[in-house]
Amino acid sequence: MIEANLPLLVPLTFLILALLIPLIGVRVPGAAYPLALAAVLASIPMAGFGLFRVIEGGPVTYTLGGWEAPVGIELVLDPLASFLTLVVTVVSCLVLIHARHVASVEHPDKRVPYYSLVLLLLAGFCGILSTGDLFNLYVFLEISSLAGYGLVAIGDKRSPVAAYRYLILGSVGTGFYLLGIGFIYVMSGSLNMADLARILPHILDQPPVLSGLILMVTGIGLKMALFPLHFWLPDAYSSASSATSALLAPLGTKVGAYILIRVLFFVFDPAEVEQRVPIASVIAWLSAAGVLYGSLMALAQQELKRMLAYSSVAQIGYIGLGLGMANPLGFTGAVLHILNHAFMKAALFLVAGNLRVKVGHSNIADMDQRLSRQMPWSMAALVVAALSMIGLPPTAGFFSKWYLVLGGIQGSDWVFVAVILLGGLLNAIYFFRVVERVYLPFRKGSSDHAAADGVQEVVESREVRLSMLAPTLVLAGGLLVLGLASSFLVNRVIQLMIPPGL
Amino acid sequence: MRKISLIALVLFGALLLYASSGLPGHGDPDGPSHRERSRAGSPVAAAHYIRHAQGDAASPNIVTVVLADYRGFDTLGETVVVLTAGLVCYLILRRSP
Amino acid sequence: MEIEFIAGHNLYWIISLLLLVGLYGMLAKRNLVKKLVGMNIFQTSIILFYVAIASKKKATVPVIDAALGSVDPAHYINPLPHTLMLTAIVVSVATTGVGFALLISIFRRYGTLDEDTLLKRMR
Amino acid sequence: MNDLSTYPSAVPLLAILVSAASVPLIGISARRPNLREFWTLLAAGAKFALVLSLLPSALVSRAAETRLFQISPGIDLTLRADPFGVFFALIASGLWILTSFYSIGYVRGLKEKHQTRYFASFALCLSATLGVAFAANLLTFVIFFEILTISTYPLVIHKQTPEAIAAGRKYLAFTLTAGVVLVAAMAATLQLTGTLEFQAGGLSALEDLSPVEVKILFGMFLAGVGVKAAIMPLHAWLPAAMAAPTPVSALLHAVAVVKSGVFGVFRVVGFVFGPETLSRYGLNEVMLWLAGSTILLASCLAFSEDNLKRRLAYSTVGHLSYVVLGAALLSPSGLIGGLLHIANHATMKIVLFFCAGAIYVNAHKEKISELDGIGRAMPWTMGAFALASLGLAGVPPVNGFVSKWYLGLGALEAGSVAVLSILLISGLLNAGYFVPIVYRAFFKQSEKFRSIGEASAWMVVPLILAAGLSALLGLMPDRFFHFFTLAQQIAAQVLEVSIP
Amino acid sequence: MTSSSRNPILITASRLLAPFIQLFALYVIFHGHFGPGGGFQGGALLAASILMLRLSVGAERSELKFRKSWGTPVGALGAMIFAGTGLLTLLLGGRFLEYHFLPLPDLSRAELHSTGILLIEVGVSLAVMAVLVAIYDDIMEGPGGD
Repeated sequence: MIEANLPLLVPLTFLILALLIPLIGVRVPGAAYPLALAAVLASIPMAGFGLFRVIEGGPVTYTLGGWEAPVGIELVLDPLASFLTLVVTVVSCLVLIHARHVASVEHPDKRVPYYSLVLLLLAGFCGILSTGDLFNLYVFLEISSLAGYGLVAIGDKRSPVAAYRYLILGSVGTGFYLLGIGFIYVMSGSLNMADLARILPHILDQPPVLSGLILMVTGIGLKMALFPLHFWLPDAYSSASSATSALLAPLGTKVGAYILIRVLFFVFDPAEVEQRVPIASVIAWLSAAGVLYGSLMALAQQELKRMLAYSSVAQIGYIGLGLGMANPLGFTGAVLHILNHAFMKAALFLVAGNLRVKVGHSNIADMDQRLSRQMPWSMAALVVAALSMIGLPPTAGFFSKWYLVLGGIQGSDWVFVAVILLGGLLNAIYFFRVVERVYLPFRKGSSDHAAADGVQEVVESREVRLSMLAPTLVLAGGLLVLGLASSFLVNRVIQLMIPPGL
Repeated sequence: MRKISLIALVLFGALLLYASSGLPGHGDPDGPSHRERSRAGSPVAAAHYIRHAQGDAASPNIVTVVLADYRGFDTLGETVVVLTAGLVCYLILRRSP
Repeated sequence: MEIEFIAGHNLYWIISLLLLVGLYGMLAKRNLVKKLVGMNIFQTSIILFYVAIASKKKATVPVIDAALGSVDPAHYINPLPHTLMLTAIVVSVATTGVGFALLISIFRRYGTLDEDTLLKRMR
Repeated sequence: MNDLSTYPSAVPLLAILVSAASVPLIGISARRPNLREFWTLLAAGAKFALVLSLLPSALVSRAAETRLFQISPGIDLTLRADPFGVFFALIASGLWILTSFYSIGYVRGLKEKHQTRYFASFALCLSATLGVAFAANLLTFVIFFEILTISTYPLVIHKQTPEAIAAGRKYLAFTLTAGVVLVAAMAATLQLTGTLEFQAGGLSALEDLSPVEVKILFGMFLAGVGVKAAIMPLHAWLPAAMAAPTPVSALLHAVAVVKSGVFGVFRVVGFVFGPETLSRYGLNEVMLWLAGSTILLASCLAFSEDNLKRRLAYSTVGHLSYVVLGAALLSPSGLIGGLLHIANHATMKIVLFFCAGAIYVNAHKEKISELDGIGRAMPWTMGAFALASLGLAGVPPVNGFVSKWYLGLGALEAGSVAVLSILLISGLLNAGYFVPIVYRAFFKQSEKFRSIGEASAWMVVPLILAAGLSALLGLMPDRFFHFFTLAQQIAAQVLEVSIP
Repeated sequence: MTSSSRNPILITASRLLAPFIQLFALYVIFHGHFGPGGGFQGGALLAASILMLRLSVGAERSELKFRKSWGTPVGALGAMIFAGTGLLTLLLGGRFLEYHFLPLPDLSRAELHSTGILLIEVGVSLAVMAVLVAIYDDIMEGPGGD
């Protein structure tokens, strides 16, 4: 039974449990969190098994209601989808373990809708990942978007405004996507991705098809915060509650990137499209600008979560850059960076959450040396994740950038190579700024400080509880493991994802 | 910001005009989405629905059959969207009991 | 341009105009409610577009009618876009609902729905 | 003798891991300094023993190889103890033992803070250094190179004074940028040639490249490794990094980090590009001029420094370029001279830094102008200082003479009178900036240091041992560690000729 | 809605009208098989009838018909009926939403599909009704919460 319904399992698990939470939660609000945790815990082995099966036996398709595509809706679990499903489930599991305390501190009376929405968000993500139908993808996109707007809206005082802006721009994005599907549907008569991949080469020269593609890519670009369509992101991520931003920042934009890959590389043939409209090049150049812009803006931020949000813009730029290069190595780098960035950003946002819970703020200017003694493990995780963001070996970040650089050289795009490397240096500046704050004495008057520091002052530990610390450390440690395992991943998994058109 | 919006609007409008130049005429019964077979030879869903809906689900209303049967999963998603909206309003607005 | 082309496409142009109006409202209006209205116009015009592409000359609504004899796709308009739009309408309603919920929450906190004033008060 | 055969062995990996494994041990025994220092010493001893066990096979051109998992398609994380690697590993791990003893005396003498962090970072640095030494391909090399960069940072900023923090920033700015350039160069090499494996005599696939490509690649590589090798104008971080505690300067800024840089230069020259390619495009000329001008300029700058450690730092900059010069000569004796200078400069400079540290711990003096008469108070220390500084100036019988001699021979082999004259002038300059210190210490009278004596035995003994090593290596260059034989072998491999 | 605005005509009219609207809503739901209509439309009508009561007779008394706290659970229940139908077919050996695996004897394949459609339309209408009412209730709730 599990075998036969493999592509459906993960989204359905999330969906069913998301529906159960309000049903049971109306009597027993305390059940919300265990149910949510049960959902992610159950989904990890399913996703892992799915990935295993797909790697061993090739893509698995599932026709809903038994109606063969293109008549019915089809779910397709291919290496890319199953891999990202596993990433989503693992990261969300860790974040959710961490979230229990954060959520009970930040909004204790909203557990039922909160966890239900979290599961709906994940159901949306996993549905997007496994569907093989453009319109079905839109439906799941809307589920995840709506849940995302809601989750962003509970945070600090500004969060409803950020969520509203997110909603308006998100609706523009999904609207564009829907309109794009419309154009393509008129000309092809199909919504199924595999079917469209066969039809589109015949009709690629038609203006509506090309416009449809442009509209879809623009819409997806808005959802994944591709520069210059990123402006909703910094506010949304920085003012949302810590538990939410740790969930949305690593996963939300990545799923957007997945849609971009799906549409641009699997539904359309990138080489054929490029001859007519230089979409991939435009994405690559915009992403390159985004890398620099995001990094520079991150440099100017005074608040950790905001800095991380801008850094997300830059990191999405890396992913877009790899995709825009439209060659296998760049693609490999982009997919690997999706994985790595999910881990890095999750770890960093968890650290920011730890800080907010224990210190009450995450302003960079107010951090000082005591933090490294009070929260040694959280800060160690911060350092590892920062090293990975910068792209230093042996952390995971080095390897995705390595493939991106290789991709840039393969395509002789020297500008992109320079941008990738320069972005890494900018990352180094803004992360070492934080690391310095945390580990070194505050600069002002530090000479006498150093003298007074001769006696080791006893600082009481303020490290977070184990349920919050463990996920942080697992994510940070995962960065080292992923770095060492990157080649294995590339050979055994990512190699299988490379779209035929590249 | 306003200038950028205007530029975006102009670009969007131009794109729509460009697209509409290639669309089949309104109500053109020969549009690709109305045919029986697509350019690649696969069956086109719409014609299949019209032909088989009543036989498949004993219901003359093709839209209902498509909605609830052929593309029932979409509809499940749509119901969940509604529920999501309800939960979001609960999350944002409802005071603690 | 031929008359036939204009006659066959004027509907698309009207829809395009509506789309532009909606998008303008969403991007350029300073009042948050008007943005939401813009969003509704935008989404409704997408729905209009889908409904427009479903139409077929000399065809009727997609409810099988025995009076029309054997089932021939030429007799009925395309049911698929209609189905899709049922979903899209619901999505639009849901988004609007969430939007209003957010607006209420914003208004409770800041006492205004004008973007400029809001930005001032947020500082 | 030229062909390198390999055999699988875990020893290179173990040699790297032994100090990394000591890091957590050091960490958990933070509250028990004696146990913590025991771990350090144990790791240092074990490491040196492991490296030493690799020497016999390296001497007959049999390299132990650890092939780990793949890190990028077609590229394994491979460690290979080829003669060059063993050569460098011996120096680094051998001197780590001395430095460990010395460090214990130093940090305890100054009651430094963060001693645990200090020893842990130190151990990590040594792991990375051996990784650099044993790396069998560029990617492995770069990975360890970057780990070295990062693990050195806590040591540079150890004192946490504003100067130290500024120095740390400068250090990171230079080395991270260099790392980025190196990654780009490496990626380009992989794309253009399809391999990153080090190959004595250079990668053969480079011949297919256009001259422009080769030149740009070489420029990027040189910039990438040149920062750590402190080739001017990329040297500015090194004097700044003297804000670190003295043992750090001694080992890292005289041995591990900077020598990794010149090691990298040698790897790039001999094992990536190869003498043939370099001389075909005249690239070694560029290196010659860069190195030559660095030698002269650094010596001049050393004159103007009153701070002892900074003067030593500029001296280091100059001497590193001797090595680069040796590599750039591309003649047998030049290469041997350059290689020997890696070892010889390491032993001598470590003595000098040890002395500077001993002076700082005991007399709290950093400026040369304040050292009048200190020789009377600390005769052993300043005696060793005198010996090492004479060696650096190239006076026989200290080992500096041997390497300079070979460098001179190499210059003659390459037919470059200019290089020879640079060597001579810089020898004089070296003498010029070291002799006054010795003179002040022993012959100027001052009452300042009446109350102090020698530093603790923890510091003086390693110092004298290192000085003795320098002298012995000068008299018998091939004794103990067969540095000379190794250098000969390496030169033969690189130049693909047999050297008698 | 303040109680002062209550008008007996409004209250009576709406209370009279509400059952008819609900009846019509049921008609719309079940007529979805044969003509325009279906779960969404019917659900919206059901919600309209309840909201009309909310507006006219006030929240307290209209809560007798539909409690505020029911909103999301009933919405989830509706969606659960839908998903449960699919799950049932899945557990009985078919695929998700493959209605002819429904455990009803004596029905032809097409009739089973027809039944399945009916089931999920009921689920959809419940969900839509409950959620629309819940959204209204949440929006109408007085200031507070923060």
